[in-house]
Amino acid sequence: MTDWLREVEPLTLKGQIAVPYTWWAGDTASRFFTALRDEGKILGTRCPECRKVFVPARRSCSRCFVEMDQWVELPPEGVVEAFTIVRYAHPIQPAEPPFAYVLVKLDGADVSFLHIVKKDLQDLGVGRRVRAVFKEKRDGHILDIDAFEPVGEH
Amino acid sequence: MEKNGTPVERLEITFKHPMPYEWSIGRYGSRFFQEIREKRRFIGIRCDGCGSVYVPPRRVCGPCFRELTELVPLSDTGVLTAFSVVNYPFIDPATGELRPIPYTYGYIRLDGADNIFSHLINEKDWHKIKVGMRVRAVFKNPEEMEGNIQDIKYFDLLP
Amino acid sequence: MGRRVAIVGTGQTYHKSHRPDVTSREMIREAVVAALADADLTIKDIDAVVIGNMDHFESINYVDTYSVEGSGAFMKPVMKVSTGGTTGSTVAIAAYYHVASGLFDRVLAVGFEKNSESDTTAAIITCSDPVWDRFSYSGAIPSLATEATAYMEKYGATQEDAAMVGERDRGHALNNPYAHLRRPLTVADIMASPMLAYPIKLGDICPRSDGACAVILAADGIAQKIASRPAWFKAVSVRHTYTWFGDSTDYNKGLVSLQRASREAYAQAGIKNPVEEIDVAELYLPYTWAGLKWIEDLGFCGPGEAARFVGDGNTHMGGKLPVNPSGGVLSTNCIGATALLRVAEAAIQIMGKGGKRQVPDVKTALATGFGGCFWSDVVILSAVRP
Amino acid sequence: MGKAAIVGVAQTKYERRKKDQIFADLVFDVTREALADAGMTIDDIESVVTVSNDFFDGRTISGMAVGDACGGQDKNISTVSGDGTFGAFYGLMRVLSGFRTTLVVAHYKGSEGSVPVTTNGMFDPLFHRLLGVDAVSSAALQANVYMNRHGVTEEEIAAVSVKNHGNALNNPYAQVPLRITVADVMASRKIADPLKLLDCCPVSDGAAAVIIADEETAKRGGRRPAWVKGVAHCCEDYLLGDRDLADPAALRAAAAKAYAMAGIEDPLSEIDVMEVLEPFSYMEPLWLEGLGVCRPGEGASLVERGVTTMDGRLPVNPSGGALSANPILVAGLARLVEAVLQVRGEAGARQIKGAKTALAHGFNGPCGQSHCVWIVGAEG
Repeated sequence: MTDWLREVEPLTLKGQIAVPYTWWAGDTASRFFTALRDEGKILGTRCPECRKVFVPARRSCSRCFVEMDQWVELPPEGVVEAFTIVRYAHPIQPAEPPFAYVLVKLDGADVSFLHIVKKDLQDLGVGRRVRAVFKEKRDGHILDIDAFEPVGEH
Repeated sequence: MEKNGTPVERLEITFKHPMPYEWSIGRYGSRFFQEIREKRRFIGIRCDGCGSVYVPPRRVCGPCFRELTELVPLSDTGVLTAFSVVNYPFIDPATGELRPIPYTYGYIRLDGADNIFSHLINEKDWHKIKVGMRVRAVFKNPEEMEGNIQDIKYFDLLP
Repeated sequence: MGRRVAIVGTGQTYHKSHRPDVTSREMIREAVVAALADADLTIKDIDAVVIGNMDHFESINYVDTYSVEGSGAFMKPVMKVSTGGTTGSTVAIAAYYHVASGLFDRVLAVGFEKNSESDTTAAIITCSDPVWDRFSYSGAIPSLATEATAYMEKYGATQEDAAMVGERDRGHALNNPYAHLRRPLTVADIMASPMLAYPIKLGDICPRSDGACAVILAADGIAQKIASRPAWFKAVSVRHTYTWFGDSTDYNKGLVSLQRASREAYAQAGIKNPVEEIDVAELYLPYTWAGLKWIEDLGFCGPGEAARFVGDGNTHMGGKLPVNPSGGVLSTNCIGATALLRVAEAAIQIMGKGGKRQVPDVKTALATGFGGCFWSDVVILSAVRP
Repeated sequence: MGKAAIVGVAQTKYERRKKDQIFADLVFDVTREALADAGMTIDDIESVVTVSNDFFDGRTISGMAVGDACGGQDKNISTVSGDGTFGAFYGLMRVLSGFRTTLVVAHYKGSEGSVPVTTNGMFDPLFHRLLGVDAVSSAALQANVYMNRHGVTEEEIAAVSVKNHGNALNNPYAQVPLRITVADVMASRKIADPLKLLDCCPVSDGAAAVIIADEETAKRGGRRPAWVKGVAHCCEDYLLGDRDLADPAALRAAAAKAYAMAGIEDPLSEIDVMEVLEPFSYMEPLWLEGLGVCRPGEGASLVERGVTTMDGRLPVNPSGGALSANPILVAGLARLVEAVLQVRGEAGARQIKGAKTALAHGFNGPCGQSHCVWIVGAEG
């Protein structure tokens, strides 16, 4: 290495990429989110081939590669398939740690639904029943469900 | 439930969380900014294969695939090879806000360099700017310098 | 050499300024379904998927894993390649190597972009070097404007000359049901449009589109069974020459990457006289001046001759070497798909499926991709198995 | 598959913060070292594949930054945006298509971006991004499913961390070699249950390169080539809730294909060493189940049974793995580099004696959605 390279104090540049994004929900997810917002309902779709019920609702079944157009209303309750209590913070998280991520198998669905749990974390466990709690003021996005919370006896 | 009927209200999901970065400038680039702060001049780097002088200095010559080590002092003047008075609205990805316009940026061949350096030109009236004009860098005061491209305020057109 | 490879099916969405009715994943699926239908295949027939776009345009990381529902890659190999404006041709070329290697028989290539989901200029600015260029960079238009200025000064070309390219491509787009902008645009219209960065006016540049494109490639022996007239790869060439913006701006040298890539492609394809031997070209021309200067770099005519070459109608439908029967990038520009659309449209011409935009009896078609730091890709397709 | 071999490899030392080097500097270093390793000059390289990710680099067309540094200026070059094992696969395809040689080079600097923010970008824009889920929290969910399904204990998982950090003591390129105990892992700071600090990879900077050559070129070279025996990749469903996170189906499919290509029927007895991508300790046993080394649920006991330790029947991650350095994307290519060094018998203090056949593994996407499996061998 030449001498001048040794003499240099390496600098860094602090910056960011702050492009604002607006994702179109599309007709299928728009219907899912309007039902969430206006009626406090969670909608799924059923595949005409494998008959599985997917939630959140989506337009096509990735496995059968066919469009799904049969809508299914799911109850806001189900069973915890997986959970983790998060103990670190970053700016995109919707809640102050500790909070939990849960995969919830809503009653009647064939796949699990990812969301958060903010309280009664000590009651969480695989197999535990949880229920979605909706926000009072809802805007048509996934956080219209404020969180899930454990229900019933442990 | 029934099948898909009339189109629903079409929603959009917005996401405005900036992505923070701290990019390394590297030894070659850091030396460039150090030179500006201490000596108020540019430096480039010469390839001992093809003889090209590059600014800002970098470690490798693309055509020759050779490591570059020979720093070359350059003056603070050069020739404007191209320019654009930017006068259309766009969002600056560094801020997420509209960039103030108009502003002018130019491609400058610094005296003694073989490639082009791009920076702002201190003139917004495109009638007053011509390709081939000589330009001189205007630096910030050393105490204001932060070791980045904005240590150069802009280039002035020379009469 | 590897196996011979052909395109056996293509699909594309209708292109619009924005597609609020679908997510990008759903939009991808439209193109894939169309390509499968074109080749009369099902998703089960596909051995591997190649996909590309640009992360900061829609803010999606790992678009290969994100798009499985739309691309049909469930329990298949999927690979993401990404090189900016050349992404579409990069995808096509990667799919070509998938098949040529002997490892996969039927491969799906997918490109897409939803420019409506971000500020396109802001997203483009993120391709500049954060330390050196991003502070002053304002997107693609000014560097293209300086290229145009240099060309005009060198050869005395006029703004009207360039506008002929816009009139031609937008005229051709009237024949293409998938094109985004399907209104005629005349030289006078372009001249009267607002100046963005001298000499580029609004009418000189490409739009921003939402859209997706899918292309199916198959190996020798299989391609012939799928398509009655497969579009065989004769040449694939890539020159992503520059790393630094400041090294790529000597416009008097011409578009160096395209000169090099096209000469290599011609050598691979055994082409000596491109104008005589190529029947149609789908060129990535993001603005009108490219339709003059870059056809010189491609050797379609000599330096400074492009204005007359285009003005004499050589590149119009019915001309010696029709350019952009689809309407090209000036009519449709979903960036991650744009260069793949060029390859797809070239294949459509070989396969004789161009409908109103079909050039009669195409045996050899050339497609280009442009992007990055003045980078070029060239693909040459042939009706004849090489 | 036609014959091809890896004839040159290089990697940087992995560090938390390589402040004095830009991406191009890292790539220039490993490119020249890989060329030297192969006994080649840049003129011997006919095609180049770079590996990078625009989110991680904070730059669209992240491959542009390293074009000069990898000698790609007048060559057929492309960029794979994904794990280095996938980039290497594209390099192999190019060689099998007629290029005599392809250089594959990957770079990453975790120190320059925010890993939670950039990995949040892996998740669905409509349904999951606003929940803030990222690589760590999703991995924790997968760990929970896996451990709950099979009754795996946190101590069993911690043993993987102890083994791999210990192996890293033998690897001069590793970032966090550690002499630790299961108790140390158990006592480390909780990150996202059941993951603790020492169950998680560090943030790393680094680069790696491999040169792939056709049969003729490989045989002509001075260096012992590592022959490509089998390679395959496969992707499963996207949304976490759609997947059985305890069953790496895509990995199983990719492994089956790679084994078939390599003529391997029983990986446990026919493969001498494995380098698997395990940024979180639970991933190693889960991936080993997917790779068919053992039955579902048995992966967690492999360390305790001494199967995957340095002196075991099938040593796994002699390098220390991603737990000891995780430059994302590069980490998969580093697994391949390590596999090559093993079959060449040049892995130094981390060498598995007599290793003839080695497996390298990498993945893309949340919780290992898309896996790539390589098998390389000393014999042609």
